[in-house]
Order: sequence, then C-alpha cells, then structure tokens
Amino acid sequence: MAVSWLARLAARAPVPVFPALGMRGEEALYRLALSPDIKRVDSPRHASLLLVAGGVPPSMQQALRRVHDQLPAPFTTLWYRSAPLVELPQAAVTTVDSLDALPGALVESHGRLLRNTVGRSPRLLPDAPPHPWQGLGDDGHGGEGMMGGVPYGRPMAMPPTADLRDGLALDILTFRLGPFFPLWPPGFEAEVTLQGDIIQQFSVRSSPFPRALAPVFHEARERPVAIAVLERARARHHLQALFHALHLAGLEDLARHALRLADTCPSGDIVLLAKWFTAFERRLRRRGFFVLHLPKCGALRKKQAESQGGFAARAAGIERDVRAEDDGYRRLAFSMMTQQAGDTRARWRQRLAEIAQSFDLAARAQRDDMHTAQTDAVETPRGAWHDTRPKDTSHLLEDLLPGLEWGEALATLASLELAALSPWPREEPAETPEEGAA
Amino acid sequence: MTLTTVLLLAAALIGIGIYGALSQQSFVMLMMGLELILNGVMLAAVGFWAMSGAGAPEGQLLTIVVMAVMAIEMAMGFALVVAVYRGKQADVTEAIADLRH
Amino acid sequence: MILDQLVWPLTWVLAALVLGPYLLAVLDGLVARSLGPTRGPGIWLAPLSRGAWWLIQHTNVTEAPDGRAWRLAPALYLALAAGGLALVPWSRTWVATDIATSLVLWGSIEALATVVIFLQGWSANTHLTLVGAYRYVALGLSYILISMFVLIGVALPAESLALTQVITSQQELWNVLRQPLGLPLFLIVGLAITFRGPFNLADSTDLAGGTSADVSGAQRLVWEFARSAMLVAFSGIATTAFLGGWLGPWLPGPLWVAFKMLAVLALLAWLGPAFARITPERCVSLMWVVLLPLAFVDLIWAGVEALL
Amino acid sequence: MNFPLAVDIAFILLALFAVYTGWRVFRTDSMVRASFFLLLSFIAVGAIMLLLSAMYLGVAMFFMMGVEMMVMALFMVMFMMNPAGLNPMMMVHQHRLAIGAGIASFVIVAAMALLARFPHRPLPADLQAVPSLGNELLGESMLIFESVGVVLLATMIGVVVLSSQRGRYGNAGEGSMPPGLEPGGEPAGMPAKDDEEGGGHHHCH
Repeated sequence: MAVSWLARLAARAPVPVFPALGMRGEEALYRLALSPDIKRVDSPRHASLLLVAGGVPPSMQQALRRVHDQLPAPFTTLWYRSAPLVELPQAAVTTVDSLDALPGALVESHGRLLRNTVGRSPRLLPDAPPHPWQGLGDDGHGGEGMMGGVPYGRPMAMPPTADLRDGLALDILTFRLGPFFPLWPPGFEAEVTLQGDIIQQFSVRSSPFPRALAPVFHEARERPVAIAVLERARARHHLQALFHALHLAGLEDLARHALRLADTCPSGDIVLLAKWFTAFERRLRRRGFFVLHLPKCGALRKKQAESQGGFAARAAGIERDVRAEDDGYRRLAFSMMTQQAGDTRARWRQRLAEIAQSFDLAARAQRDDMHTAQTDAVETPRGAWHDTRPKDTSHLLEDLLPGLEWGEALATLASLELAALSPWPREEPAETPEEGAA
Repeated sequence: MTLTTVLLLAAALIGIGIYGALSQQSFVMLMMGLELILNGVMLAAVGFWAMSGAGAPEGQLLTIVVMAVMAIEMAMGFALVVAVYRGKQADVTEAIADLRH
Repeated sequence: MILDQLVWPLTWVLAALVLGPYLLAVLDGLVARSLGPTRGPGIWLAPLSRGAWWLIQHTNVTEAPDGRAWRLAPALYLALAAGGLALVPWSRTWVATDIATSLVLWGSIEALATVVIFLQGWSANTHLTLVGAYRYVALGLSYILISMFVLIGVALPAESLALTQVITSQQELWNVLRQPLGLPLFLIVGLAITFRGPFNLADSTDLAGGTSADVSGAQRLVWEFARSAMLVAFSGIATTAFLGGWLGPWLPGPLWVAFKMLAVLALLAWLGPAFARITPERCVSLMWVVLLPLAFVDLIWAGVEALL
Repeated sequence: MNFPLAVDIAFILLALFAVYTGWRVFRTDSMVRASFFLLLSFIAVGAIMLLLSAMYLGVAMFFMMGVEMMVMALFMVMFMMNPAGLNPMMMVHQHRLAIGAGIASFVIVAAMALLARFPHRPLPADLQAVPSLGNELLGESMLIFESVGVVLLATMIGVVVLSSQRGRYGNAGEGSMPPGLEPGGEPAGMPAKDDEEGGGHHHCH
C-alpha cells in the first residue's frame, strides 16, 4: 500500500527523460525542452525514461545498449522515429512518430511505469568487467612486476606527454564519450585524455550526424526564394544552437526562452520578434553569459576559420558571405559584420549580431517582398553552400581543444557547428512555410 | 582515561608512524609516517598539559607549535618533491640516492 | 534544565534539518516559477514528489567503485550539515552544541566538507565525477580561507570564539551593519560550498551532473538533501554571525532565528539561478584576487573598529 | 583525576579507532584512501583532545588536518601512479627493519609512560583553556608565536621558489627539458616527438 502511495506521489513529478539523439532527432529534443511536464536530464543515471529520437546506425547500437543499461531500474524506453532494439521485450517499448504526441506519450509511459511493474526494461548486456584480471599474474593483479597489471583492461595511468600548463603532471585519465553524450552534437564520439580537468589529447572517433536544414535553404539552390523566409529560418537555426549553449551555462530559463523565440521565428510578427530578441540579448548580457561563462579561448587560426566558413569565419575577421554577392540582398543594403578575435566569445557575439541582422533583413524584405537573385550559392547558417555542401569539420577539435579546461572546451564546442550538411532538408511541421513571406 | 593510557596511545601512534616512515618508498607516504609521529607527540603534549601540568598554558603552546611545524614540514616536503620531480621525474626515495648534482 | 539544554535545542535542530531543505526546495520552485512556466503537482508538493521518485528509483552501481566511501559520502555530508546546524544558538539557553570554540568548529566543518565532496566524486570511479571532485578541491581551499577571515572579523568585537558571545556582542548594532563586507562575502562562500548557481562547478551541467553524475535513487536523494541542508546550516551561521541571531523585539528568540534564516535562504535561492555559471579559472581569480583581499579589508576594518 | 564513565568509554573507542586507522594508512593500495585514513586518525585524536578539555586544539586539529589531508590526497594523485587503487601494488622497502624500529620505539615510549612517575596536577576547575592559550600566545610567548609566523612566511616564499616554473633548466613553459635518467640520455618523462605548435596556442589566459 505504502509503495503505491509513494508511486502515485512520484508520478506527479516532471518526467525525467534522457534523450539519446540519433539522426534527425533534434526536433524531439526541442519539443521536450519546452514541455513543462518533462525534465530533460544529462546523465542516464538521473532518468527513468530513455527516449531514442531518430535513427541509430547499426554501428552505434552497442553504444546505445550501454546507455540503455545505465538507467537505474525501474525504467522504460520510448522510440521516436527510430527502430527499437530487437532484443527489447514488446512491453518495454513504446514507439511514437508524431512530434505532437511525444510529450503526452512520455508522461503516459512514466505513469504506467510507476503504477505497475510491466513495461520495465531489462538489462541487455552482462554485468561483468570487459577484461578479466583477478587472480592472474604475480600478485593476482593481472600482470607482471610491481605495477604491470591491467585491471578492467586499463593499464596503470602514467603521464604520456608533458603537462600543458605548469609542468606538474597529474595522472592522466583517458575515456571515450559519445555518441549519445547529450552535451555534444548527436553522433559525435571522441576519446579524451584529461589531466585534472585540462584536455591533453582529443581524438575524434566518429563524426557528428549530418545536420538537416530548413527546406528553404534547399529551395534557394533551385529557385529564388523570399529573403524573409530565408532569414527567419537562419535566425531560428542560430537560436536553437543558443539553446544548447545556455543550457550548458546553467541558464535554463533563458535557454527555454531562446527556444520559444526560435519557435515563433517562422510565422511570428517580425517587428515584435526583433523587439523581443533585443530584450532577450540584454538579459543574456546582464546575467553574465559573456562575462562569467564564455571563455576567451578556442580561437580558430586563419586557415581553420577559412575551412570552417560561415559565422565562425566572420567571427575571426574573414569577410566572406555569399549574401553580399546576391542582388536581392544588395538592394536591402546588406552589410557584412565581422568580429576580430575569432574565439568562443567572439563567435557568440557574431551569432547574436547575425540573428538581430536576420530579423532586420527579414522585416525589410517582407515589406517589399524581396527575393534572392542567385541560385548557384546560398549562405546557410553552417557556411556557404556553393557547388558542394559544407563538410564535416569535427577534426578541427583535435587541434583546438587540447590545453583547454573541460568547461571551456564544451563551451567552445557549443559555439561551433561542425557537422556536415545533410543532403535532405528537415521535415517541417505544418505551420512553417510561406506564411512569413506574405 | 589516565595519563598512562593517553601516553600509551601516543606511543602506539608514534610506533606506527616510525614503521611507516621507514618502510614506505614514496615520498608522500613517508611524510604520512612523519605526520603520524607528530600526531602522537601532540596527543602526549595535551595529555601532560591536562593531567600533569595543572593547565600551564605552555602545554597548549607546544601543541600549536607542533601543528605549525607539521604545516611547514608538509609544505617543504611537497615543494622538494615538486622540485625533484621536475628535475628527475622521480617520486620514490631510491631514485634520488645521489642527490648531489 | 534538561528541557532547555537538550530537548528544545535538539528539536529545533532536527526541525531545521528536515524543514529547512524542504522550504529551500519550495523557494527554488517559486524562483523557477517566476522565471518561466512550470507545471507539476504545485509548489508545495513538488519537492515531495521528486523525493518519492528518488526513493522508488534503485541505487545503481558503477564499475569497481570504492564502495564504502561512495555509499558513505552523501551521509557524511548530511552529518556535517547537521553538525553545522547544531552550532546555531536558537536563544540564550537553547544551544545544542555550546562549546567555547563553536566558530572554529564551523570552520572545520567547511574544511571537512571539501574532503567529503572529493570522496563523493572520486569514489564512484568514473570520469566526469572525478573531474567534478578535482574542481571542487582546487576551489574549495579558497572558499574556506575567505570564510575564515570573515568569521574572525565577527569574533573580534565579541572577544570570544563562541557563537553565543558573538550574538550578545551585537546587542547594539548587528554585524551586518558594523562590518558591511562580511555578510555578502559569507553568502558567496555559502553558494560556493554548496555549489549552487554561478558557483555550481562541482555538480555542473558541463559534467552532466559532476560529482553526482553517476548517483541515482536514494543515494542521490541524500546527496541533494545534504546539499540543501548545508545551505540551511550556512544561513543559520550567517544569521548568528551577522544578523543578531535571536535578538529582536516582540517575538521569542527561536522564531527570530527561524525568520532570519528563511530570509537569508530566500535571498540565496533568488541569487542562485540569476547568473550564468562562472568558468573555474575565473572563479579562482575572483576568489583570490577580489574576494580574499576584500576579506582582509573586512578583517582590518573589524580590528580597527574593535580598537576604537 | 576522575572522568565520568561515558568519557572513559569514548576515550577507549576513539583510541582504538585512532590506532586502527593509523595502521590502515600503510595497509591500503590507494594513496587517496591512505591520506583519508590518516585524517580519520587525526580526527579521533582531536576528539580525545576535546575530551581532555583542550577546546581550541581539538577543533583546530579538525580543520588543520581536513585541509592538510585534502592537499595530501591531491598530491598523491599528482605524483603517484595508481591514484585510485585500481591496481594492487606494494611499495615498501626495508620492511623487517621498519617493523622492528616501529615496535622498538613503541616499547620504549610505552615503558616510559608506564614506569616514569609524573606529578598528578589536573586542570584547575576555573581554568578557561581558550583565553589562557590566547593570553599566552599574545603575551608571555609572543616571541615564539611571532617566530612561528615568520617561519611560516619564509616557508611560503621558499615553497613558491622551489616549486615555481622557472627552474635550473629555464622556464618550464618554454620547452626546457629535464635531464636524462642516465648521463646524456633521452630527457626523462618526455614524449619522443615534440609538439610543433608551441605553447602559445594551448593557453588562453
């Protein structure tokens, strides 16, 4: 009796969900973040629902199994546009294909999970150390000599490189994170070597999933499109990226605010939007997003910035923007903005300025119903798309991150867009297209 | 709790400390042995102060001085370890058997 | 005698230990509501339902943790918080732990908290928790120094290390006015030691929960509870050292203490989510370059004031 | 001097705890665990000091040792392999000698404790331990207190000099190499290939 009373009480709390994002699963994440019934958590240990959003390639299914097994019992799984793991029992699997039904389905699964015992997900992997070592070797430590053992398959930690900061070497710590680590781009996996919280080595094991853009960017390659729609989509993209950075900075309410602004981008009144955004930017500054949180490091060198393109290049002082060559934009008196420093803080200054600029351009373009003139190149939020789409540049990190503290490294990672551009546009929810141009 | 029992406890701590200081190979563990010896010394000092010294303030003073000595010992010890480690990449006592150059 | 020295003080300490974290959670809920829409079972029930969920969830295990230390760390942190609350004098006679050096004992609780937080992160034997633990140790020493200097400042006019004497020395003027730098510095240290808001570096989002990233179920409940209880103890000591403790007209002393503690908690709950998390490096600079010199100024101020 | 029974029981338990944890310091694989065992031993001794009504000293022991052992544990992690005790290992030398010396010193000190006669002069009933310590520190023994202060300051300066970046081989940040383990050998503990990026790019301060 007592248990059911406890369970009923627990069922009233927001549902703690750990999202494991597959290909094209971001939309689900944004929907979750805005739903007050759901609490998105960053560690699988803190969740009682595993949401797998988007397709998971077969090579990552083992990693997904490991994430699955990290959730503390009782827990269950929910699959959004994704094929469930075959070994999971039917009762522990809920599949959802509609974004609107997602929050409701999560709440319902959670309630069912707490009310009765059916639907609990079982462990998939055996609970045993990957490398047996006990009882082997000279002293039962799995090796020879005083310190030759490799318990759990890990050799004794020894500093392999010179310390990057003050010559005092802490024992190193090497581990792999990803591809479902929620603070990294989906699909990104890397092997990190830390000393204390300084990154010593960073090697990319798998690139992030290609990022899908709004359909209007793809249309712009085929025919002239309304500049207002294009700029609204650009602002939306940057605001959604800002959501991740603000979540990382611990400013949850502002992160949700950014997402709400992003959701009003496609169809909201553009003048109001611009006004809201100015107020929002002021709050960002006042609450220390720049001064307290954003590090002044992670600067791209000239060559790196050029290869990265887009806002990251402009933040490093490289004046390159396809929009400046477009007649439609010229008639709107488009002027390119740049920053000099090229570091994490400059990148966010640049992006926020570009959002404001997008709103301004969209407002004027909407008034005069302006269209783009050229179709052989389009400036996407990820960078210029000429003959080829922007490619994956996550290998930059191997050079950029060593020497940074962990927090600085994650802030730097969140300020960059490294994933390749997906050849297929994002599927838009029904309300988006065309309205804004009217 | 009598002076004798307090001193016996101090003796035990000092004995363990001496064992540790002599037997351990790594600098830091060696310092732990020294700290344990000083621990016993401080306890003995307070014991004397409380039961045989009629509350003479010098007894407490001695303990304060020993605490300061411990802090100094640890700071100097770590500084030496850092210096030696920088110079020779060694952190066990045998490795600096000839500490001349 | 027994009623005054044992029963009542202990009752208040236990009540503060249980109610304090709960009220802090409620205050947090109010602050969150003022910042954006939240839904759920209502402000008063939300902390309870969260707690119930933690109780239902199983405690997990990590690969080869230092089991005993891992299970003990949250309980030890809670014990330290309870020890801190026991030092708070509720009235002239209602003091659970009335020793001549209670101010120094509070200092040692702060120092031992560093050890316990390190243990929590280290003993899980996983990477992100360990990074959180390192971070806290690197920063914790500077927190302790600042709080020590500020507390020596309030001991000077009282000419005693006992918290009861500190309160009686505020008969004419509360320390918050006499030493205006003291309370702000102490509250910053309070936020830092319980890693909340801008100083949440040990359990931060960039570490997916830091020292508690791999803790679930009842163990997590105890950890979060202990963190809140530590902040409650902080507000109790802040009330005693700077806001005149039981002093105040009309109402009985214990109620005054409770009100002042609630006010401090409300201020801290509001300050917490107001700012972005500071980077560890800037935090070190802030502590050593700005706040520690300010703590010196506070101490010199208190010394000069005591001499005059 | 008569203590209440509860004090005697507390003393016995604390004494056993102090000895047990002190012994465990040298019996555990993990250096971090070792320093925390030492901390526990100190805390037990501090509590015994409180029982002996040395109010300031007992409490000072808690915070001094809390910080000291934390620093020690961190140094363990910095310099020792095997910080978390994952790999079992035994790092002792001259073991027999050490055991002998330990037992011998225990026997000698214990014999002194048992055989010597100390005057029985307990604390006066009206003694205020903390003010008396304060008056002594800042009165009669001011010189000692100040000397300790000066020595601590000198230590701080010495420590910074000893452990600072700029050593005999130049500034550590500018690529100075430690000497080889044997004369003319490869620099110790350094990677074979050097980092062509140089230092500037790694730092963002």
